Amino acid sequence: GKSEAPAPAAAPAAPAAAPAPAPAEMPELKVAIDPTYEPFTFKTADGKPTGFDVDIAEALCAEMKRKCVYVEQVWDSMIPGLQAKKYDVIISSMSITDERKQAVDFSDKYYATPSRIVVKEGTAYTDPASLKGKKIGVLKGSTQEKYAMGELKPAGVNVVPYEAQDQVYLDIKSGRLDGTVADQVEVNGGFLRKDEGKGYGFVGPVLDDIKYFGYGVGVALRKGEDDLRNQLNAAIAAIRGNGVYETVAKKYFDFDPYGVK
Amino acid sequence: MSGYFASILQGALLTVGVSLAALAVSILLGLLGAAAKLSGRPPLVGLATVYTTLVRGVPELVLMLLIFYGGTIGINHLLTLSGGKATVDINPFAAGVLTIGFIYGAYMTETFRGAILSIPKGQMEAAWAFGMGRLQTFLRITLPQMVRYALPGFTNNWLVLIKATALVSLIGLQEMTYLAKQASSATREPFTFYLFAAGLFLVYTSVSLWALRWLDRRYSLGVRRGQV
Amino acid sequence: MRWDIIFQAKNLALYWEGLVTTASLLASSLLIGAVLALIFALALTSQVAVLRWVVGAYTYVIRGTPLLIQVYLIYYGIAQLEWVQDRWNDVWPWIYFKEPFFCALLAFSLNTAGYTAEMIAGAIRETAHGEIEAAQAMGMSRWQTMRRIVMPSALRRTLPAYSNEVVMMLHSTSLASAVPAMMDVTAAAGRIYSDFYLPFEAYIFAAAIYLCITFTLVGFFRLAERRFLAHLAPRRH
Amino acid sequence: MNTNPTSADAVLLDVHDIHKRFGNNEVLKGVSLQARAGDVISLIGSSGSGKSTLLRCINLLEKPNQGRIALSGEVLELKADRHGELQAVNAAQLQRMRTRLAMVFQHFNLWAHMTVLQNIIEAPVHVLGVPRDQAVETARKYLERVGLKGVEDRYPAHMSGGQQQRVAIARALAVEPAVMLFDEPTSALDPELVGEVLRVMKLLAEEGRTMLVVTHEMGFAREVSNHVIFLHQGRIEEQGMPKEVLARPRSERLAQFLSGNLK
Amino acid sequence: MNTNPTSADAVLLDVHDIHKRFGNNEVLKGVSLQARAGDVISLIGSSGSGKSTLLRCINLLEKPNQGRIALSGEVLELKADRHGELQAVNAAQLQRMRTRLAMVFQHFNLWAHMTVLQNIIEAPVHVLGVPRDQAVETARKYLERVGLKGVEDRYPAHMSGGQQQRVAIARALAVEPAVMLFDEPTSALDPELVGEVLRVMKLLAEEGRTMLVVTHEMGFAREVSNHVIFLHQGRIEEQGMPKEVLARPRSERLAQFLSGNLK
Ligand SMILES: Nc1ncnc2c1ncn2[C@@H]1O[C@H](COP(=O)(O)OP(=O)(O)OP(=O)(O)O)[C@@H](O)[C@H]1O
Ligand SMILES: Nc1ncnc2c1ncn2[C@@H]1O[C@H](COP(=O)(O)OP(=O)(O)OP(=O)(O)O)[C@@H](O)[C@H]1O
Ligand SMILES: [Mg+2]
Ligand SMILES: [Mg+2]
Repeated sequence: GKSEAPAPAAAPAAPAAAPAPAPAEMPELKVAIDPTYEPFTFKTADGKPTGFDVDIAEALCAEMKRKCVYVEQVWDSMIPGLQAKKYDVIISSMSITDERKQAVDFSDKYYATPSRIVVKEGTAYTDPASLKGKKIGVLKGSTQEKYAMGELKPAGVNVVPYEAQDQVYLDIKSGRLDGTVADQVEVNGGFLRKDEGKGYGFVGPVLDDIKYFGYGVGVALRKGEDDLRNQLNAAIAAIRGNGVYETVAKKYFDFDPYGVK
Repeated sequence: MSGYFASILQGALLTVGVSLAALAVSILLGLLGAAAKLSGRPPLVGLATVYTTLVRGVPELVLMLLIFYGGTIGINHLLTLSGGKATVDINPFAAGVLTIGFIYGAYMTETFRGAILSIPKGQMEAAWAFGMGRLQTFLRITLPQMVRYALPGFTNNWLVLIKATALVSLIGLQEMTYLAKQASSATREPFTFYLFAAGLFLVYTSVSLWALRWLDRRYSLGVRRGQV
Repeated sequence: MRWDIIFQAKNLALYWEGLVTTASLLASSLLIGAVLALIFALALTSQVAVLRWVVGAYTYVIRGTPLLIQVYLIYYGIAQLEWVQDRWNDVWPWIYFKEPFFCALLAFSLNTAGYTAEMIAGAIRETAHGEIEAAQAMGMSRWQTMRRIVMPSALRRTLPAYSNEVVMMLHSTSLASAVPAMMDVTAAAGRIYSDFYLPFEAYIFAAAIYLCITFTLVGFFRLAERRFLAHLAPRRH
Repeated sequence: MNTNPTSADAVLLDVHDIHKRFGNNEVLKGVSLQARAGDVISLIGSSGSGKSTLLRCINLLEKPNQGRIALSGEVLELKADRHGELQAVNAAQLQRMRTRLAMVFQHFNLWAHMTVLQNIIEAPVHVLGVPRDQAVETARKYLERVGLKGVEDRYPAHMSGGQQQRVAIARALAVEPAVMLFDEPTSALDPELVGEVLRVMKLLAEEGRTMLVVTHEMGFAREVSNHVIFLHQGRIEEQGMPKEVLARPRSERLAQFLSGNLK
Repeated sequence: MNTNPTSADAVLLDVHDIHKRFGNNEVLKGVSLQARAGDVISLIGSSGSGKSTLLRCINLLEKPNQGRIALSGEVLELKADRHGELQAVNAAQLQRMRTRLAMVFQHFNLWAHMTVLQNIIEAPVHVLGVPRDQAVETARKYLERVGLKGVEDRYPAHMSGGQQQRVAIARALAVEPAVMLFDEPTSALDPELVGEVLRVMKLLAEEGRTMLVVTHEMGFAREVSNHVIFLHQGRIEEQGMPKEVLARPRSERLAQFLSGNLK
């Protein structure tokens, strides 16, 4: 695993804060994470939550002069837990979509990594129709699935939804699938850089159509807590501006995950 | 890497704790439920029937969400309405134990009811004729004889219950299946940790089966079994 | 609560698809599982020690490990073997292992067979010895005694416990979504949950569907008990 | 009706107008009987005439459809349930009365999970609160009386039919009840044991114990009991002093019933 | 030994030197008996003397530790298992012999999940291959013979003790076996029915059916059987013609056994 603890990420912001506030006085911000999504949220071997989401959360907390307390929560009860006030925010790679906005509020996006199609290297690609007849696995309920169903399936591609992304990789390896549509970061770390991924590569353009991919990933919070949302937005803007975001991003990626716009 | 194994082992302890406590709750509810169903009193029979049908009818996942989160949301809502600012926190361990116990109590009810039906009626009648009360008859005659008939179904329920403790991850408890999932996704090794967890389950169930076999032998004293 | 979203045609269709998957998976795995269970139960109570051990080991592993992991190993685990990969395009029966539905069905059938077999075997062992002796004294063969006296009696006494198993299997079918392209009722609810972030509405609706199925099953079992357990009924004529 | 000199005049057990139906089959059509202390009443009648059912109605193992039961003048309070069957109003009262009415079942109904000794001391220790040591002693005494020794630690399933029946008798004796209800207590016994058991019962009768005995042993009915009741199709067809009733039956049915006797 | 004029001279059932132990308790210590066609043999003896065990050893429901059993001259092949108990070498042979040896159990052992009629036609239809209609007819005939009518569709648990016993007898009669083994077939019956059932058995005897009857009815032993065997502590203490043996017992034990008889 990674050796760096999330603490350093928070460090740069600390000096800028008010002179030495006793840690006890900093009000807590309870943050829910589902640490099963490397490299965004996962746990180190010694059990500490870590990842890009977690480092961002630390940076935001430092900026807002709050103390992050992490609550590990499975995906299935993420929203109920929020509504039951078990925590204040969810910082766990949640994509912002119009449909979801009806149920919870989101901060501005804090990252938007693009998605790509992955198939055998050397596959000629001009448009979705050139994948006709191939079997493509996608993560069930994901933005990539929406895209695949909306664009690839009508073109004659066989789209198969999976419960988890690593299962897609297993089935590519076993030969049941020809490829996948996935988050570029995810597919890099989970597949392309590994042995199984040899001989596979990206085809086609970067995918970021708002119709499918929404507005990027944001912090989710209960409806009506506008104060908190404004603070979060301000904090996101602040860390974008003061270089903390860049430091965190460099730790995990070799590009800027904030995306265009 | 070994850190992940250690944390899964720790989760296993929680699994053992939750499952044993939930087992106690479910046995209690199962006995009450079976007694109610066989009591012949319409209100009790009705209540027990609603309990077993509803609880067995609704998936565990939904019950867990409804009881724990629905409950908390409801209480918090009331608190807000009454002007308070505080929020309550239900203890997740207790909630998990009670919910799983509540769910499996319904299955136990059916198992126990079937077992009680298998006991020759004369055994109970003899007890009543000697002036034993219903409770006393139940504890001294029915229960000891029921054990042997209930064991096969009970064993199944217990083995399923053990694995159902995975549900408590829904309410924020770190049990071993969820920890295995975390570990396998952090290391991106899909099989290693799941198999490890499966192995732990197997160890746990082996110990259980061994204990249950002892019980069976203990409660089969005086029984003549036919040889086909 | 936003029930209007649940009742959009698109989402109802999703639930319908889930219902069909759940029901067909349940029915077929119970059917296959019951047949296997009967055979296994006979093996578990047979006098051939090897049979008892082999089937005993089988039920031990099946009942000792989570169903999810069994599904996972059958679908993903077997597929990782190159030996299988070499054959599953054309060699029978390996071709089936490429199919998600088949793999799920196999896992569920084997699982319920393991649990049910132990239940039936238990009931067989508890058959009143006098009834077995009466059959033997009439000159019935071992197999005849089994088929005519012990099995009918044991299967009847298994009914209440088996209703548990059936309902548990109903809930277990939600694990089918571990293999791709299986959209059962729970998966449909999960999909609507993550699309709209409406956990309670999505899952309560699913619960209502499960409740309906359970009512049907329980009613069916009640009828069966009335018919087949009449000899245990309280004394009333 | 009472010929036993030790008995008082007060009615100990008073059973009045018991009716019992199973579905449409009316098994008891109004049966009444009274027992004074020291009475030994034999209930005879053909198979299916309702003898067991009557005995079971007396301690409410079977719920009668109509009737009244009183023990030592205390009336058991009954009320009809929704099936029209009578139930005890007060469970505690029923239990109290049952402790004074011991029963030997036609099918013995020994508790299968208990050894012989445990079977016998169960009710004394756990219902009557007798100290364990004392209960064990009593148990041994009665086991010896019915001719069993060294079987204390056996389970019922490993004993012969006659042995089981004698354990059942010892179990009923051990609670030292006011009234004993015996349902064919010697059916599985050989003549020698029958004699022995009947002698025990005679002794009990002389001690003033009251007994209601369903029996097919006309010898017993004649020599031990002081009253015989002949049940036929749910009614008392004839009753009276055994010597008279058995020797000179008035009804044709009883005459026919007795003529079947090969002995 | 044979006094029945209809019987042939050939030995039908030949039981030789049966030993049986339960643990250290030697219940049978070498018992031999022979039955010719038409013989009716009464087995008497006190409770626990091993009568039921002997009967059960004959059709191998209990595995004897030693002994030889032959039916119509055909010797049942036996071999010792690892506990030193004898087992049939050939299961088919055992079954074939058992179909010719019907048994009425002391505890009836009716099949609880079957109605009365199903209980009776089970073996004829499924073991002997009698057509169903015919089996039903036979069943009704024998039910009537034992005095039961209109109970075909009842379950055993819903019947009186005497009714159950008669069903068990009808069940055994319905296979029309060569030798019938009765274990106290009249224990739960009233004198009238006892007479009736014994009459049925007498009739069967006259038809040439062979019977081995464990009984406590000395009347039956005297009047119906042509041979009496008195079992005591696992050995045959005395045997012979009933009129002689029962009237003038030579052994002290038998004298004492018979003296218990109140009748
Ligand atoms: N399964 C068993 N295990 C151990 N001991 C047994 C078993 N069956 C019978 N016995 C013992 O063997 C002896 C003979 O029993 P059996 O049933 O043959 O007696 P019986 O002569 O038929 O008596 P009864 O007239 O009371 O029926 C008894 O002492 C009994 O306790
Ligand atoms: N639980 C029951 N359900 C239906 N009918 C029953 C039940 N118990 C008994 N009966 C019927 O009631 C009648 C009387 O039964 P009961 O057992 O009182 O007879 P009994 O006089 O004791 O006969 P026996 O001498 O054969 O024991 C019988 O016709 C019997 O079939
Ligand atoms: Mg009776
Ligand atoms: Mg016997």
